[in-house]
Amino acid sequence: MRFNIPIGPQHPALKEPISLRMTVEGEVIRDADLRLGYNHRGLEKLAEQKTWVQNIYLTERICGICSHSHTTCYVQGVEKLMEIVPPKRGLYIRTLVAELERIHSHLLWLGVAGHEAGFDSFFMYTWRDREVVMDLLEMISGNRVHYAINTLGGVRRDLDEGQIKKILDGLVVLKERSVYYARIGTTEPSFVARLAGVGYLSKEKAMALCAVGPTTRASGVARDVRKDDPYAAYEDTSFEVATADTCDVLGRTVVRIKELLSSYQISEFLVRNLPAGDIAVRAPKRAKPNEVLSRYEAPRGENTHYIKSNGSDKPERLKVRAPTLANYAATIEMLKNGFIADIPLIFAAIDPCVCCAERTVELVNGRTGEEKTVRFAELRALAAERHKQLSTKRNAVWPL
Amino acid sequence: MRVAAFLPELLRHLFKKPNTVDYPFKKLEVPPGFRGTPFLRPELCIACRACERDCPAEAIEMTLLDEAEKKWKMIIHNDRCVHCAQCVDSCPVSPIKAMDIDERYELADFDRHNLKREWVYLRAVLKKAEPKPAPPKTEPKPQTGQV
Amino acid sequence: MAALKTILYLLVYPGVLFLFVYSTFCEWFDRKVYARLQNRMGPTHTGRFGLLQPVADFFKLMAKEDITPDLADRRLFTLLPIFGLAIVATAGLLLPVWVFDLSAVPMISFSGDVIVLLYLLSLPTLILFLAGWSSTNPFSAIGGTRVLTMLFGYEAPLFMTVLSPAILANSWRLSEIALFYQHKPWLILPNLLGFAVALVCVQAKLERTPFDIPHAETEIVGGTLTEYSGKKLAFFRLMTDIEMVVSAGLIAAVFLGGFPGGLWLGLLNFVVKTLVVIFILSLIRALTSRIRVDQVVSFAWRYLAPLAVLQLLIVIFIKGLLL
Amino acid sequence: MTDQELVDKLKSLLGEKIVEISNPSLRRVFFTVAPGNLTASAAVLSKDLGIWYIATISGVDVGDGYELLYHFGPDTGSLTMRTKIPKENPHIESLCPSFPGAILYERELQDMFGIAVDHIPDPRPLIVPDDWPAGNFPLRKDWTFERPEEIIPGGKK
Repeated sequence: MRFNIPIGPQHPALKEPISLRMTVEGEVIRDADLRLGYNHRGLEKLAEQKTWVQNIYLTERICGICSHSHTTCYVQGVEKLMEIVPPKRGLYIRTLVAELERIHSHLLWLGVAGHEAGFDSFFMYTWRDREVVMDLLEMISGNRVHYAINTLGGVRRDLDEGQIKKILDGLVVLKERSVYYARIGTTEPSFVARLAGVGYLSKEKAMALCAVGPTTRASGVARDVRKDDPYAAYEDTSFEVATADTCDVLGRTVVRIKELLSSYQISEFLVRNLPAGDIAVRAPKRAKPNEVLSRYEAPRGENTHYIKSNGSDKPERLKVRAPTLANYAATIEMLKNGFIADIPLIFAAIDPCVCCAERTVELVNGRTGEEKTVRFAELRALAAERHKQLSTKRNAVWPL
Repeated sequence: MRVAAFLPELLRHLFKKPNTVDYPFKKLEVPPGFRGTPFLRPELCIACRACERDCPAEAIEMTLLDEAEKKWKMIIHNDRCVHCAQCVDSCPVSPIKAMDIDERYELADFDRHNLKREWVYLRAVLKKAEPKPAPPKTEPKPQTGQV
Repeated sequence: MAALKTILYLLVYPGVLFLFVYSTFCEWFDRKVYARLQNRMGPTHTGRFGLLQPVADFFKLMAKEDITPDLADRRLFTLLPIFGLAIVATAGLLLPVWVFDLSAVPMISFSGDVIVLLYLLSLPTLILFLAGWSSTNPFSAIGGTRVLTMLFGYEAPLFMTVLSPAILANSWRLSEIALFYQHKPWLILPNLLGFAVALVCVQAKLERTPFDIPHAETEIVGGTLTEYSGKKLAFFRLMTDIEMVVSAGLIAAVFLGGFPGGLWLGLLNFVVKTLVVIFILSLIRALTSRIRVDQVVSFAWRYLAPLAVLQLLIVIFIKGLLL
Repeated sequence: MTDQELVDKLKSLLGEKIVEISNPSLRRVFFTVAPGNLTASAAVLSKDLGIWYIATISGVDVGDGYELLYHFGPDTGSLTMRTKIPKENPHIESLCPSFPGAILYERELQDMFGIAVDHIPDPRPLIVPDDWPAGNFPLRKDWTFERPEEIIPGGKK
């Protein structure tokens, strides 16, 4: 018996709205379809009406988890357009925040994977220890999520001795805990049974569908922008590109844990070898007409910004390609012939980052199976109508 | 593969103090330099409008009330503010910034109108020769708390 | 007088009221232990130590809007939670804690009540399946089929392990089984393997991690209970809580030597032993991740069923040689 | 492979298909082809140069036409293929035969610029809702929007 089940736009496994339509046969998925746009905020259009400085904070709000990656990608592109070179200390701090962000994002992912697999204790413990790196980031930048440490020409805040000591102490704790979680995550039988062999994506398919980040690296493709196209301070650091060849969710977990460990190594190097000097140079208000392609290895994969300037204080065009979009085609491929129970894990394994803004909902008429898209105002009218028909009238008036 | 690999860690924490904070009843301390709520030191503001121009959320609104007196009004819309502190960076007054940010983070309110903060003031004039009058050490209260 | 006593027996102690109070307490205990194992606080604010939180949840749900899907069979949809609650409450009456006198109340304690209790504990599973199926929601339908699929996995091992102490005690009556082990406590030891298997099976019956597959919220939203809200959901939650108490009581009665000691001491025994069982169940819940439904069936038939058979063999061996 | 080698190789493989080629900074190569040569050039990139990764497709409204930039990712950095199509009846051939992963970006291009992609395997809208009014393509420069006045709910003014 075949039937359709909708995963999303609102579903407990999804933290952000996206619609996956699954055609299932018993417990097995036969076909999957994807629908985006539930959170389209018209950001690329909006960027054309904001100044270079304002756009830093706009790009920061593309995503909450990888807020630093989008600003860095944007800022280093604009710095090239404006022909300014940030000082070395600024670049080091920028890279340090980037690596700490990668640590927090991967720890978050570990917890989410545990939660999607119903392993809530793992989730609670990884997130408890993630607070260590969140506190470090808050101490460095003044905020937990939107660090806003980047500015055109460098960074906005400097590190002092006390902070450096705290970062080093925090890294020791995090490293020890990550090693422990790596052991738990790869030895607890019920958890491994959920990860191993699930969401198979062969190397050929991963390459054909242009997947990025840990998704491709778990399929054995050693591709990392930090290594291939070093930006910021990565030229000075040395690290291994983490790969796995199991091509499944377990491989993606292993890749992320390896990246965590290499991130601790990179952060420690950066903090210990922090060069002296300024943290930023002054940026001009305008940029000459030019174009630039900026790349950045976000925790979820390659992040690409194409920026075109026209000589004014606003960009002519800002094209943003977030890594999650690139992984969607591969996700559809991985979902096919999997189990319903594996949907959240496979979908979570690309570490999706969809971001939220509700615009429309789909209503399926139960009797006819007919679907229609309803705007929020219509939905409220429908709700009000139903409310009137209720036998027991409520007296309370909703304040909105 | 080890059955019950997590057991020692779980049992170890059974009688330990919980790591979570009983939030609305107990509060965590924020680190120094935390970006909370922006405020204005009206006696220092030279009305250059740099903060208004650079604010990404258009949360700062400045209007000239009286041309002759150089009387200005600034409204900070805290319901739009994204707490990026770009206004502090843009403010050219130094060493004490006219536009600054404090560490308050509990801004929730039932009415968005209560989140506006408003200052009516005369534009400060920068004096180059003599050193600045010692700015008040205490946090200046908003001049008009109510709207 | 006898009628009044019966009504008191059914409604107050050990009937609905006591079961309500004790099962909400057990839910609080389960939640608190689960939270403390995870280094969290758990319920804190409603009542002292948050003791009243499950009660508050129950009454909150009772006050919520109650929606029946257009396409669902309205009568079945409404009756199922009430049936479920009635069934587990009836099962609760059969526990040997309130029946300390073997000769009294023959309608509550009789030869073969362990079978009836097991049967009554199987019915909530069917109720959940029907609830999922009658909701006409794809998530509920999948949840319903998962309930049944799992039933085929854990039910046979559970029956075998619970019946093996009965075979050793040579009785099908719960209070007699308990009495037998009270007289010969060392005979509890050969049943330890069965105790472990029964704990895992009860965990599956109660649909708790690693077997919370029928209502795995990250996969199929609320599973069987997706469409339930308001009073009906409150009844289902209460049903699950009472089911947990009764299952824990059954395990304690069969494997841990019952609840000797008359009215008060017996009650104390009951509370302590069920809480021990519930603590172990919470520990299993915190220790594992949810597995897939096909893994449940293969796990049950590859490990649980052979172990249950082994337990039966041990019991028969001991009975033949020693007794 | 250095940038110069990549440029030389492109020149020898594509010949006069290349209208213009530049190497503005380290690991960034931009080259321009005519819209008619697009698929042929992409096939060369994927077959002869072994490039499998397409990062994205950027569309730019440049006034007298649409500029399309196909950002490829060879192992050595970034390679961008540029083409320009007129504003009247804009359409372009799909790159999916050579780069199956390009489909998401081509669908995005259709939604945002109204550029018809010929022979695309799945032409349904990806980002805009199904009832999006026809003929509205947000990233064209002539598409403007009115920001509605912000109404703050609440009692006081």
